[in-house]
Amino acid sequence: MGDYKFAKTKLAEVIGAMSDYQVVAPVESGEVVRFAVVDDPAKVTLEFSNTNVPPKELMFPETETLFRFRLGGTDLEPEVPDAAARRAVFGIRPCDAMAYTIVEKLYNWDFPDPYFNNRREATTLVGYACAEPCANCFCPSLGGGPGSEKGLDSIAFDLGDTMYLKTLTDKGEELVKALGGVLESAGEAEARAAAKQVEEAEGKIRRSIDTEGIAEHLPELYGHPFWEQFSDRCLSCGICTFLCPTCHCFDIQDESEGLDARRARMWDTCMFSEYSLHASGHNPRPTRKERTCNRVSHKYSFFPTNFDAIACVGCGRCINYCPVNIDLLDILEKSKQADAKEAQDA
Amino acid sequence: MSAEEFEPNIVAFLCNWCSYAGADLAGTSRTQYLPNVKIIRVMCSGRVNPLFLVNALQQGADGVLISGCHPGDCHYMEGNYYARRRYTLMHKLLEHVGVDPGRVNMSWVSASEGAKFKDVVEDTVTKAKEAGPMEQFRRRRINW
Amino acid sequence: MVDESKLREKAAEVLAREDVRRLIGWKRGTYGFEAAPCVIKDASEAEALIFDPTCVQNPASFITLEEKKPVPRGQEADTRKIAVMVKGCDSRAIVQQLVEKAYDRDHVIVLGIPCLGVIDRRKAAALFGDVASQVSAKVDAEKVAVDVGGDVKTVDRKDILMDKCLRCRYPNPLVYDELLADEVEKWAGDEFADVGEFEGQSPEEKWAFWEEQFSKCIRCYSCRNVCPMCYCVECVVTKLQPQWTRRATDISENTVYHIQRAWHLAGRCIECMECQRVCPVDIPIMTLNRKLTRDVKEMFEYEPGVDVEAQPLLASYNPQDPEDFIM
Amino acid sequence: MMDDTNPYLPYTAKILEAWFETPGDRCIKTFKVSFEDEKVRDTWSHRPGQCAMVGRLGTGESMFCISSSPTEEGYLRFSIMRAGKNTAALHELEAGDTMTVRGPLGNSFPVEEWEGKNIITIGGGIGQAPLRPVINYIRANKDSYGDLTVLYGARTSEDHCFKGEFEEFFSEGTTCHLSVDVEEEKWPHFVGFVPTLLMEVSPSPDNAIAVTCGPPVMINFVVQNLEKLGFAPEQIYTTLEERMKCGIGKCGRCNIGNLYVCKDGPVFSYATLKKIPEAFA
Repeated sequence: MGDYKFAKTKLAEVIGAMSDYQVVAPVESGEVVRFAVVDDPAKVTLEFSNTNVPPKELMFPETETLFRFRLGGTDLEPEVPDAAARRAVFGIRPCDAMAYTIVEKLYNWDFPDPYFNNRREATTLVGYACAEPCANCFCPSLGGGPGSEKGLDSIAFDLGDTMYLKTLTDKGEELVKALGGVLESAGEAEARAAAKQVEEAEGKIRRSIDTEGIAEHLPELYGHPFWEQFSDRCLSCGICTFLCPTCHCFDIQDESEGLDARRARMWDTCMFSEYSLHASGHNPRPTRKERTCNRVSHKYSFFPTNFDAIACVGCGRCINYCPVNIDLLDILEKSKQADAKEAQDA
Repeated sequence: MSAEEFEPNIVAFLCNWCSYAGADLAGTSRTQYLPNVKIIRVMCSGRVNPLFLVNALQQGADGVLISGCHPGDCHYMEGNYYARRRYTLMHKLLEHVGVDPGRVNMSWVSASEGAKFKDVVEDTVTKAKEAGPMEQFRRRRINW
Repeated sequence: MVDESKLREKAAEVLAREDVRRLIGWKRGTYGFEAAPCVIKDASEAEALIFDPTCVQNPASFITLEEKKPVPRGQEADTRKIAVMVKGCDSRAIVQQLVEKAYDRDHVIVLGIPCLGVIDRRKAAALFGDVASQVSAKVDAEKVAVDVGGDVKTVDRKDILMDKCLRCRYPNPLVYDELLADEVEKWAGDEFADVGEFEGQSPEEKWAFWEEQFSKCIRCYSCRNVCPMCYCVECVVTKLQPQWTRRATDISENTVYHIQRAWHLAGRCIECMECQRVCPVDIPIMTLNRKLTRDVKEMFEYEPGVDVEAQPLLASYNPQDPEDFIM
Repeated sequence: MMDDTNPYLPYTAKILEAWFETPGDRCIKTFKVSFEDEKVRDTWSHRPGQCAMVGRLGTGESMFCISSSPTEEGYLRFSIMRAGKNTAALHELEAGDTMTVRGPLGNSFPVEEWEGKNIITIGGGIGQAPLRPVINYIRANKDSYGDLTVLYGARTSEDHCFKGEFEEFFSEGTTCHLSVDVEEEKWPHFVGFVPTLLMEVSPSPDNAIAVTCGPPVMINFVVQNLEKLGFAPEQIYTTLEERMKCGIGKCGRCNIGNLYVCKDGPVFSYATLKKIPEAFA
């Protein structure tokens, strides 16, 4: 596809030129950078390693209405997003974009989910390659990388003074066309510089995991005492899962205002004890041990068994933000040393 | 809506033994108090959970009034003392979040103080009018 | 500073006792400025224990976090003690838990560690960037020495220690069975200047601030769960019958969640600042707690977590309590 | 059958009849419902063991097994125990009211595979609800199956679901063993827990299939006892429940291992569950 570039100083102008689209980009608000609909192109920032809250919320919002109704009535008014609407996401990191390619498998088995699918359909993703990976990035171990193109429609590279933009799909090319003449065409030099930057960035990644055999081994470790060295300090909070770009669990609740009501879904997490609690009081995952085991096993075993893809992109958020240093890679390494026989004894 | 037209919604939690009887007395002695107030009778001001108050503000109240027996007169001996501590603090907390201090009010109204009840309601309404409609964290069907 | 080898020795000795089930302390984290709270069950694991200024977490939180499965018929409940290492601020949590009768005093063995301050990860990131290798540190009354992979840098205390440490009034544990080092001298007082400053704003300014902050909240409840004083079995924010707070994340529900959280800590917050530290979206949660702490102190001359014999603030009263707010 | 474009939209169903099966705090109420939309009513089909999300608009939805057999035409039945918020709201409903139904969901009992075999059902408490469609399906297709043996127990005789139907079984000659957990006056049948009743009856594993459902503890012991009687894991079926929100394998909470109870279940053979350690947690 095409190669383009623009001067970094013209970022606001480029964003402004996307007026045919609803533009979503990283914006600073209350000292944190988060993806938001851009009302003022000047507010868009590229000064972030990655956002605290992943852009999974762009396809799967924290809270979203499924349908509306009147209390006492039976008519349902579905609130399905328009697949034909045009939305451009600028500045998404490759790991977060790759996450969409993983969770969309789940959103499409047996019953396609129109909410996720339509949002995805409506969206053109402009990636933003990483030049400076964080301390806990390990994307190459999971098939991604600082310049990974998976799930993206185009990808931008910060080459110092210029931004180099490479389109990858028709959708990406369409967005460039809609920009009019704001972009210049780029050539070999930029492509080479970008490739070099990606290679250097990959070299800076300090953590990794060999995923070989983990999917088969983890289910054998249910109940194994080794989980306790992590679960004993787990707070049962939702940080690791809410901030995970591939965690997709949700709760559904009905809310009303007067007689107007809606059924909505909102992020939920397997780390809360209420998550699997039956109305009878029985809880199949009664302690943090079972819940920790379930979270890790779901990502690295159950999901790959069902979908042939690990539900992790190596963004490192769960490690970075865990308040008690429960380190996913540490768990996985220790799991390799754990003997399945001891799980049966326990 | 201009300030003159704005008629605030006041939710009043009145204790069964004093303030509710006080409001009743105002009624039977034909002392008219402002109709902005919606009364919820509770057994004691000490029974009022601070969540009642926050929830009222969330669901459309522009001001809240909690009223109980005078100190020393509580039917349950000490319920109003607990309530006093609680709401003195809650008032401070809400103020810190940016809720206008005039929205949270507390008073002691005995069964014989029908006229005082009228004044208390008037004060509460005036303060809520000054504060204007409660918009801050009211449930507004955001993203519905 | 506490001698780590002595700390490990003591831990091993306590764990070897028959009436002790587990010990809560800290070990080195897997990267950067991280320490990890750890629960160890065997004296042989005591070797991993550390104490240095990276040990920010409050081990008292983990006493009540443990979920107990029902005891199978015919078996007896394990009633052995829990040993817990605490800094000065952490010990206040234990005092307050005892005040509230969360457990009996002889349920815990408290190993106290006088502390000169712990590192604020956010301040450290501003100074050192994103550090992958494990960091250790030493602190004294003047400076903090940070060891990043053998490269030792000295930093001014105020540039790297948590704000709570800069105004710490209780560097020495208030409750303990054994003190693992000599008591340190108190270096600061607390004038609540930050609270006063915030109060100086108009309601509109205050709300504008909180609206932006609360909008960020993703309701992961880590501030609630990490809090040593939030140990209710069923929390009112997750209760469904009746449902006070909805699960939806919007400014209304988020605000009410934060008001509730702060309110439930009125007269109970022991200022360990864990809630603010753990927040993944950097909400300055302590601003609310500090306001209440200051007001409780001024209005009721009450300070939570300092006196085991005290009555819980809101479960007691004084007929002479201030009532200038009452009409 | 589900709405093709949006699997989250439920259908409205009118309650034809509703009655209490059992008394008490955790009472069970049975609803006989029919869809309001004629098209749905005409095209609806389900298999024994399948489930549906049943709820009330404004309260929510929960997963319940369809307790009527496909051979019972013109209506669906749900037997619901009052336990939480949603079930309490459903219990308020009476004939003429409407509820929402979204389904059919999940897999079903492989009744065709079982043709020619003796079927033993072992139920406890509300666990009889998912077994009822199997029993009625087999009764309606008597010729294709061997002997049907029904074992059912509850805490007391009052706590028995579908009381009247057992009388029918006795009169039509279907082997039926009932039990109560604790001794009571004038109880002509077995006294003891269901797993004990099973050993007492001790059905032969030859050419047989055992289907069980009940509280998790009961299922555990029943399966152990079936194995003692010589049943192979492939001959034992059970139907599970977990907390569910979406019912279509997305919301995540109902997994046991890599299997989702809502879509890969609720019916599992013991041969499958045996391989998943958390299945009986």
